[in-house]
This record gives sequence, C-alpha cells and structure tokens, in this order.
Amino acid sequence: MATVFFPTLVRQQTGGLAQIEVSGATVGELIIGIEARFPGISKHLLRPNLAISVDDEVTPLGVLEPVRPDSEVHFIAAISGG
Amino acid sequence: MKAFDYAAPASLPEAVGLLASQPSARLLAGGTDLLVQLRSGRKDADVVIDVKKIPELNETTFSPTDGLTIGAAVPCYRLTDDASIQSHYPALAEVASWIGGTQIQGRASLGGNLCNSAPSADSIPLLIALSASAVIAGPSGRRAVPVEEFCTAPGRNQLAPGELLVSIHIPAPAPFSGAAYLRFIPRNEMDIAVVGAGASVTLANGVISAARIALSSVAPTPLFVPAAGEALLNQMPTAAALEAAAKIAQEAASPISDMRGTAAYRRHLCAVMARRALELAVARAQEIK
Amino acid sequence: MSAKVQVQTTINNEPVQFLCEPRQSLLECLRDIVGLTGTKEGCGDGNCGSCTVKLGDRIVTSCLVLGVEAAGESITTVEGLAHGSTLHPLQKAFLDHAALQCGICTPGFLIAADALLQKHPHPTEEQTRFWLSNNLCRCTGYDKIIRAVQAAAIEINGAAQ
Amino acid sequence: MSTTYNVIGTRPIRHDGADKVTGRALYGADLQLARMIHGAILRSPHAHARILRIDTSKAEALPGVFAVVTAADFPPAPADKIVDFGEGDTLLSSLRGNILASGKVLYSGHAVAAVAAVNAHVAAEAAALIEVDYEPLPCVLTAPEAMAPGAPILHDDLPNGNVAELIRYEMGDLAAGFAEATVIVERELDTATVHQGYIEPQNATAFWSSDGRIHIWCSTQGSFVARDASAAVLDVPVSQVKVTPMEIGGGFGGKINVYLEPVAALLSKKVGRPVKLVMSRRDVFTGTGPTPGSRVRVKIGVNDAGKITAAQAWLAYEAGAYPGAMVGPGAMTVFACYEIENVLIEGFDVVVNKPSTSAYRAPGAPNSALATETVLDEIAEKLGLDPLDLRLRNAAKEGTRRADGPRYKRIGCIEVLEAMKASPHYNAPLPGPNCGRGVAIGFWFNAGLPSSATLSVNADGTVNLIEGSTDIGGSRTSLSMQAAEVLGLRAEDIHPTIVDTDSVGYTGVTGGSRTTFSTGLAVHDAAQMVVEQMKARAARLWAVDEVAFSNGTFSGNGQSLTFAELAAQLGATGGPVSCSATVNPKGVGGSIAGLIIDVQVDPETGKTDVLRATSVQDAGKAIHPAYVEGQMQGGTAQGIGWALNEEYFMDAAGDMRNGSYLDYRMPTALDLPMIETIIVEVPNPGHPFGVRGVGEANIVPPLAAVANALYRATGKRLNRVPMNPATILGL
Repeated sequence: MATVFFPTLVRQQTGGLAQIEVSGATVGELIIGIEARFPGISKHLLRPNLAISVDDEVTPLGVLEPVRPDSEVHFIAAISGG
Repeated sequence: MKAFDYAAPASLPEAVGLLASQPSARLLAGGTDLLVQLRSGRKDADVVIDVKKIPELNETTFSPTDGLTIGAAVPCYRLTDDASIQSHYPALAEVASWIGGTQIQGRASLGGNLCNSAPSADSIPLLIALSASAVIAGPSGRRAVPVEEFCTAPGRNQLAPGELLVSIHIPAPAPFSGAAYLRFIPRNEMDIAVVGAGASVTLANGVISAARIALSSVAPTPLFVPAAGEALLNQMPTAAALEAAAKIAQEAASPISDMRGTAAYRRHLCAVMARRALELAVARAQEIK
Repeated sequence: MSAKVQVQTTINNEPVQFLCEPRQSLLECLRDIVGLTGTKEGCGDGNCGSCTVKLGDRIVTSCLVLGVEAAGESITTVEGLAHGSTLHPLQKAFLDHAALQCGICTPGFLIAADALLQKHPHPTEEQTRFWLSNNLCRCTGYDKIIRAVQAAAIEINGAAQ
Repeated sequence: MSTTYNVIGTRPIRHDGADKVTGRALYGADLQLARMIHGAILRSPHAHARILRIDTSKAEALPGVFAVVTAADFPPAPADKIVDFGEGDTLLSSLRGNILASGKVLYSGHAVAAVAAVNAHVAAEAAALIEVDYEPLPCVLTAPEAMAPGAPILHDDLPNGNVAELIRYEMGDLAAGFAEATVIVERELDTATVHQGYIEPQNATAFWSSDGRIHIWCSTQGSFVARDASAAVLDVPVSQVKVTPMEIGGGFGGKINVYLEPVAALLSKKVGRPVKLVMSRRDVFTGTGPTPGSRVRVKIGVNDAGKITAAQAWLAYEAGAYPGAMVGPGAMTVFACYEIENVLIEGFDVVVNKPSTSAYRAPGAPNSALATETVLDEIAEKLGLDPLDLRLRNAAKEGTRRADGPRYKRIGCIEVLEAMKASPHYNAPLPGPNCGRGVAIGFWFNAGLPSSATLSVNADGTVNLIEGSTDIGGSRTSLSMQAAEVLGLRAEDIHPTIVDTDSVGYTGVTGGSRTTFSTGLAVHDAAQMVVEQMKARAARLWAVDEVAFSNGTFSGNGQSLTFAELAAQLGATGGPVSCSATVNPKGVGGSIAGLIIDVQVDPETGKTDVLRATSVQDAGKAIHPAYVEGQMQGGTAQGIGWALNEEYFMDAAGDMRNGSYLDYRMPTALDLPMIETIIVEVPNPGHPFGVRGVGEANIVPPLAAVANALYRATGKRLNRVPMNPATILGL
C-alpha cells in the first residue's frame, strides 16, 4: 500500500494523523480511498497552490500519476521560480 | 514633458534679452538636471534657452595672478582634463570627475551645479572653500556674488528674473595652500552625497594662516562654516586641531532624515568628512614647494 | 505642441536630417524618427547609460540631450561601430567573453568602452570600472564586461608596455 | 563516471550575438508598426484609497488623444471567477485589479487609467488631465504591522485579515530535539522590499484586429503565459491571442506577470490601431512586482558533535497588494540544505499596501536563508568549528527528507561545501584590518514545466531549431548545443529561432532555471527523433535493416554518410525531415550554491567594500560554461546589492521615495570585484546530459554570506537588510 503524507494544516481533518497507508494504482485512487475515511478532505489536498509529489518528484500528471505499493505521496507548495 | 520652444543665443546680450522677455524660460547648459526636472514635471518651461553657444559661457581662463574663470556652461570633463586646473586646483579637477558618471560629465557644468542649487551639490562646498564668486549678468548689468551667498534655499538662488550666471571665478591659489572635497556615498560612484565637505587651508611657516570649510547635504543650502576655519587660524595643523575644527562644522549642521540617510548618521558623517577633507587639504598645502 | 524644428546632423558618418519637436530627446529622435533603435532607454534620467552615444568627441546619455542640440554635431551610435560586416574589436570581444546576457545594456557599454579605449589605450581594471560606472548592467556582475574591454584594448592597441 | 561530449562544455559564440552587439536585435520598445499610436498610464498617488469618481472628459478632449480606458472597460465577469493558466490559479478580479484598479487603489503606483494618443508626450499630458477623486484610507506597509490587531484591512474577502495564507511544515519532535542541543541560537531578521532591476522597462504593443484576433508584441519571460493571462483578463479564448516575444532586456522573475499587455489591447480595441505602452523607470519600480520584504525568525539547536538536533522557523512575507508572497518556497528552502530530524516551520503570506510582489530569482529563498545561515555562523563560532565544517556535518544528501516531505534524489550539497573549502579563496589570508570573510550556502528547486521544440534538417546539413523560450541569457545557444550534441554537429550548425505562440507548441516561462533543462529536453527528444528518421532514410538508401549513428556519421553494412551528406539526399529518400517534441518533465534536479565573500568596512563611515567573492554552484552539467559562470556572477552581484544597499524606501504614506536608479542603489561596475566561479557538476539523473539549471540558486547565499563577513569585520550581527553604512554604525 502507498503512503500518503498529510500536510500539517490538513491534519485537522485527520484528527492529527500525519500519514496513512492506502491502496490504489494512481494518486486519484488513493485520494478516493482517503476521502472515504475522512469525508471532505480531498478539497484540502487538491488545491491550486499545492503540487503533488510522488516518490520525491513533483508530478505534472497530478491525480493521474501512477503509484506503486511502496510509493510515497506528499502535497507541497507549488513553485515555479523566477 | 510639456512642449516648449528652443533658442540658442550666440551672445550674452541676446540671451539676457530673451530671458527678460520670456518669464517662464529655463536655461539649458548640460541639461543633466533640467531635462530630468522637466520630464518628471518638477519644472516646466515655455522656452528652453541653450547657453552653450555663448562664447563667454563656454571658456575657461587661468592666470597665475588673476586665478581661474570657468564659463558657466563648460562641461565637467574639460575641467578634469585641463592641465592648469590639474596643477593649480587638483581638488576641482577631482570633483569635476565625480559629478555623475563619465557620460554626465560630458554635459554637466559647474555653473549648472551651482544654479541647480541643490543642498547636496558636490561642487559648491569646494567652490566656497576656494573663495569662489559667481559672476552674474542681467538687464541691469553685471555683479559678482560670493558662492557661499549664492544659494538661498533648496533649488533657489540669488539669480533675479532676467539674470543668468556667466562664470565662476576662483582666485589664484595662495602659496602653501591646498584644498579638498570629499563626500560620503554608499556606492562608489553615481550617487548623491549623504554628506560632503570642502576645505581649503593655507600655511605660513607651517602654521595655518587661512582656512575655509563648507558642507553639503546637511542644511537647506550648501553650508559655509566660517567659525570652523577661524578656529584653525594660527594653529599647527595637528590632528587635534583639525578634529576640533571639524566638530565646529558638525555643530553648525542641521541635517534631516531622508532616503539617503538619517539625521543622526549625517551629523556623525559631518565630523568625519570635514576632518578628512581638512587632512587632505593640509597634505596638499604641504606638498607645494 | 510646439513647431517642429529641422535638425541637420551627421550620424555614423552619414549626413542625416530629421524633424523633431524641441522637447524630444536625442534618444527619442534617434529611435523613433531616424529609426536607429540600437540605442536603448533604461531610465530616462541619465543613470543607466543604456542610451549612451558619442556626441562630438564625448560620450553622453542621449536621454539628457535634446534632439535640437544635435544640430551641426556628429553622432556615433552602436549601429556605427562595426566596419561593414566586420565587427569592431570590442563587439567581437564582448561575444568571445560572453560579456552580455540579455544584451539591453550592451550598446551603451560598447560606445562607452570605445571612448575609454581612445582616452586610455590600456586602462587598468580600476580605470575601466570608474569610466563605466555610468553604465548599469544587471545580468553579468560586470566581470566578463571588464575582461572583454581589457581584451579589446590589447587587440586594438597591442599589449601594454 | 564521466561522459565525454563534443559540444557540451565548450564555449561557442551565441547565435544572437552579432545582432545584440550591433544594435539590430529588436526589443519590445524597438517595435515600429504602421499607424501605431502611444499610450500612457495614470497611477495612484495614494497607497490605499477608495476611488470615488474618475472623470476622463478633459483627457479625451485634448487634441491628439484617441482613447481612454479604465477598469470599467474590462468585459463583465463574475466576481469569483478563477483563471488557470497552467502555472498557478488566480482570481480574475485580482489579476484585473492589479492591471487597472477597481473600487480601491492598494498601493502608490497602482494603475488607474490609460490613454492612447498620437505620441507618448501627448498621452502623458492627457493622463495628467484625468481627474480621480480618492477617499484616502490608512495604509499598512510591513507584514508585522499588517498582522497586528486593528491594522487597516486591504481586502474584505480574506478570511484572516491581511493574512492570505498560512503554511506549516512539521517533522519529528521539536521539543525533544531542542532538549538534546547544547547550543541554541535564535535570531530575527528583516529584509526590505527589493526589485529585480532589469534594465529594460516593461513594454507592450497590441493590435486588436477587426476579426477579433489580438496580436501582442512584448518583452516577456513567457510568451504563452503572457498570452494566457492576457486572454483571461480580456475574457477571450486563448486562441484569439497571439503573442510575439520580442528580445527581452532582463527579467529575473519580474517579467512573468502581465501589466501592460491587456491595457494596450483594450486601447487598441477602441481605436483600431496598434497601441504601444512603455513604462518609465519610476513606473517599473512602483507599478510592477518587486520581491517581498520579510521578517524571519530562526532557532537552531546543535549538540556537542556539531549535529543539528532541532530547527524552527517563523516567516512573514509581504505579498504586496494581492496575495502571493513567496513564503511557500521561503518555508520549503529555509532548512533545505541540511538533514534535520526535528523541524517546525510556519509561514504567513501577508498583504500590505505596496506593489503586488512577483518572483525574483529563487523567490523567497534568500530571505529565509539569511536567517538560517547567519544563525549557523553564530553556532559555528560558539562551538569553535569552521563554518563550512559545521555545514558539512549536517549537509543534505541523497535520501535526506526535507521538512515539506519529499526526500532528495542526487544532490550536490556536500560537493559544493567541499569545493568551497578547497578553494584558493577560502584558504587565502584576509588582506588587512577591518576585513571579514563570510560564507553561506543555499538551495533552489528549479522547475520543470512544459516546453516544445521543432528541428528541421536543411539540405546543407544544418538544422533549424524552432522554439518558444525567450532568450535572456544565451539559451538559444545552450539549446542548440544540446541538439548539436545529439546530431553530431557543431553548435553553429544549428539555427535557432524563437517564434510566436501560434508557431510552436506550448512552452513555459524562461524562469525557474528551467530552460536549459526543460526546453533542452524537448530539443534533445526532437533531435533523437531526427536521428531515427535519418537512420530510416539511410536504411532505405542502402537497403539495409540496421543503421548505426555516432559522432555525426550514419553507417550500415559497410557504408557510411555524414549527417550533411545524408541531409543532402533527404529529398530523394522520402522528403524533408522535421521533428517536434513537447515535454512536461519530471526529473528536475535542485541546485545548491555557495558564496565566499571578503569585505572591508570603514569603521568611521560604515562603508563596506567587497574585496573578493567566489561563487560556487552545482550546475549538474554546464552546457555552456561561460553562460553558467555569467549566471553565477549575475546572481552574486544582485545578492550583494540586496545585502548592502538596495531597498524600497517608503515614506509613512506609502510613497516610494527612491524610485530611480540614482537612489535605488544597484551595484555599479565600481562597486564589485571580479567574481570568481567554481562550477561543481553532480549530474542530474533526470536529464540526459545531467542538467540541473543554474539561474537562481546563486542569489540565495549572498545576503547571509555578506552578513557573516560583516560580523567578522565589525563584531556586529545586524538584524536588518540592507546592511547599509548607517545600519552598520547603528545610526
């Protein structure tokens, strides 16, 4: 099962839980699983200013990015630069 | 920039006549202040009178007895490159190389620096220290004004309507005299003086026989401090004496805080820059054989 | 609007006449009337040096010169530096030393450096930096510009004695 | 393992060089079009005020005036409409509001109205005739003041007063970590608002054709971003806008946002002629996006072994008038150079009555690195450790987890620190009294984002490269070199052209240090496709199945042809070869940079002279080392200016008092020494040549390195940047 890390400010929605193991083939499937456990959480994870990192790389595919059973998923501030 | 007409008189009477007939005329020498002020709307003009074609405003003459006369429109680079100025007024050659940068010095003049009458003008403290006078022409003839009396307020001066600055006259340097201008700027060039100090010193048998000190950027006009120079009379140019004179200059200053420095910082710099200018002036006075 | 004035001048060794308002700067006249847009405007108050041209025997910031003042004068702009299709040694040195990044300040630096090398055939680093302090560059930190000017000095005037 | 290249790592003359040294290159303001007229913008004199009335009648009546526009000329749109142009989403009302104020002005310099007239002088005169009645409101200019109870509120619709966003990263057990520490240092440092300072002012020319299509010519870091933002602001489909990127005179992050483009378009729509707008230098300072001023508090604990046990940061960044300070990256980079188990980082994006900020070279990172790197310097001194050794003991490496979650892939932190330690500069004695040497390091992510490229083979054996990345510092050449490397050609055999948004696939900004990486990948991929197609042609010619390609020569079954020889035969083997690639890559490699700097301080005046500087950076692979050095030198110079003298000097009413190059003191040639460079190459596994990107990380260390050097020279730790002479003397 992939590990999803919750941003600190989203942990209000998870009762303080920092990470969770979920199964799914893509980031989107993981989020469906998480939403089932914490209803309403997905809008805090899928925001314009958050980028999705899978296995330590920001993915341009977003929720369509495939994940492996040992993948790590993070939601981090979106950055482009100067 | 608002529209204006342009005139380039070839003689002084022509210029005076034009100036008298055009109340909102502005005089253009190098233009490095005027065009910035016209563009930003700080000043406007119906006519811009270019004075660079007037021979008398575009000449410098030096004689060992009469001293130096600098036409009001002579650009700075000509002063820096002038052999007689380099040897008799090294501080003047130096300050002319510090006003703006290379390109600005191709246009800007000491006359313009004086007539712009900024409290921060780099050349004015030195001209005061050198006992320079401003030669003015107008409808009622000519007059000369000591440079320390020329500026009356920020951007204002003694020029009456219809008058223009013809030249700046500096007496011949006395034997065993030296002068210096030093300014403090945060960068190394292209900056307005946070504090500037001009000083001149004349030695007689190793004792100070005359001294003048003036400061810029610390009062509404460039500030002549006669008491600072007088305090040095009949003194040996010791570190303590120069320090004491610099303190007198500092006490005369009434700086304000703005984007270029706080009042407290400027006050501090007054003493430092006045002392350093005096030290350099003394060193130059001692150099002369 | 004031009446326009006819100005007869020489630009890059060619006689040119143009019609301008007295309020128009030489920079504006060069760029918008004569069509020589190689000279750039960065600040409009003489502090960046991008608009540097040679006027007579001196370099000036053309934003602080009126077009009408150019009457009877001779002007050199960046377009006049090369000889036909052969680059001026300074232009070549700037390319060899990667002395430009965005290139907007380059025309002003080239004209200013050309005047420097005429006055000081072998300028020291300090002389070069002092002379060029009226030209701002925000991309390079000046390092490669100074090296290019020094290399061009040797190319033009031979090694210093 | 080192790879040998034929072209990569050499220093060819840039392709646009001759045009740029002869004055032929056309920048935005150089554009002349038939029937073109000129515009001017009226800007607010107030930092915060309600607009009660705008009367444009006198301006419209002035002879030579064609049109006047205000925010009322934008097509109607719902107040909460969100626009997404690929690189971040924004409220349409914010985007428009910054371009032409509506309802309120939020900073001095905020655009209120615009005029088009026969020339720029008449346009400026007309703008001055527009009458605006304002109801001035109290203004707030710094983040701490804006966060305080009772502060004037800029936007009624933000939920937390002037705090637009809160960011928080947490890892491990902070209290336990500090309990293990033997030395704990905490410092708070402020930085002033600073500007990118590009020499070319913003400009835009637009023509709104009678067929509804809008053509915009401008100097922009990203033609597609300019297109998409302009289309959003004007509420037209993106396909209705074509942006032709002109040459660009510097950007550094400041030429990503649009300011003039939609205004020129609105004016053109009214007049039916092309309208050109060019900013004055004061407009650039007061009307574009500088980078945030900030307050950052950092607390770090270290044990006897010199290992960081805990680190805490609090960051408040000034977004300016609209949300979007760079506090996210500031928070993510504050401890990014180090491996730390116990971390808490809190960041606040705070709106204030100053120009809406935008990116500036590693946006947000210099502000936060200043605090971390000066605190570490103080800890090193307390422990009696060499400051580089302290950093080496804690340096991030492959697998290190950053506080924001992800772990590093290959990262060159140790390599950069070791290069600094081994450098001639670090081992040289200081030259004299009142001198000090400082060091610091910094991290920047670099960016990926989409890029496109097309390669077309010419019959003479050269290749045309069509691309959309505006070239600010030699990218035509760094891209051509990558094509040449793949194709076995010389850099000068590639002819790059940067084209408009109708003529190439989507390409992100020249920013985020991404062009040589991302557009480079697109070029690399297109070049590989060319090789494959050319192989197929050779196979057809020789009637063989297998063709090999190496060092510019195709061979198979005992026959061979050079690239040029085969190129000459393309017509007879099936027609021309032209290949396009569009990428949207992962595999971005972050860059670490370090600076060693020596300063001398005049103890009487507080004046600082920079005596020597050595910039060290991990480039991954330096494609064109001269332009890599140039990036490092430029970023260092900007960082030194930021550290020592540059700042927005605001009066109490929020007016910028130093909005000129005379008083906004950027370094001149006389203010800097030669800047030595050491390029470290730890290849990025995510790029075929190992490219990481070099544009930004180099500006992260200078603030802290200068602060540390000043401490060694004066014994003073300053808590405010710029560390100008008066600050150094405490006056």
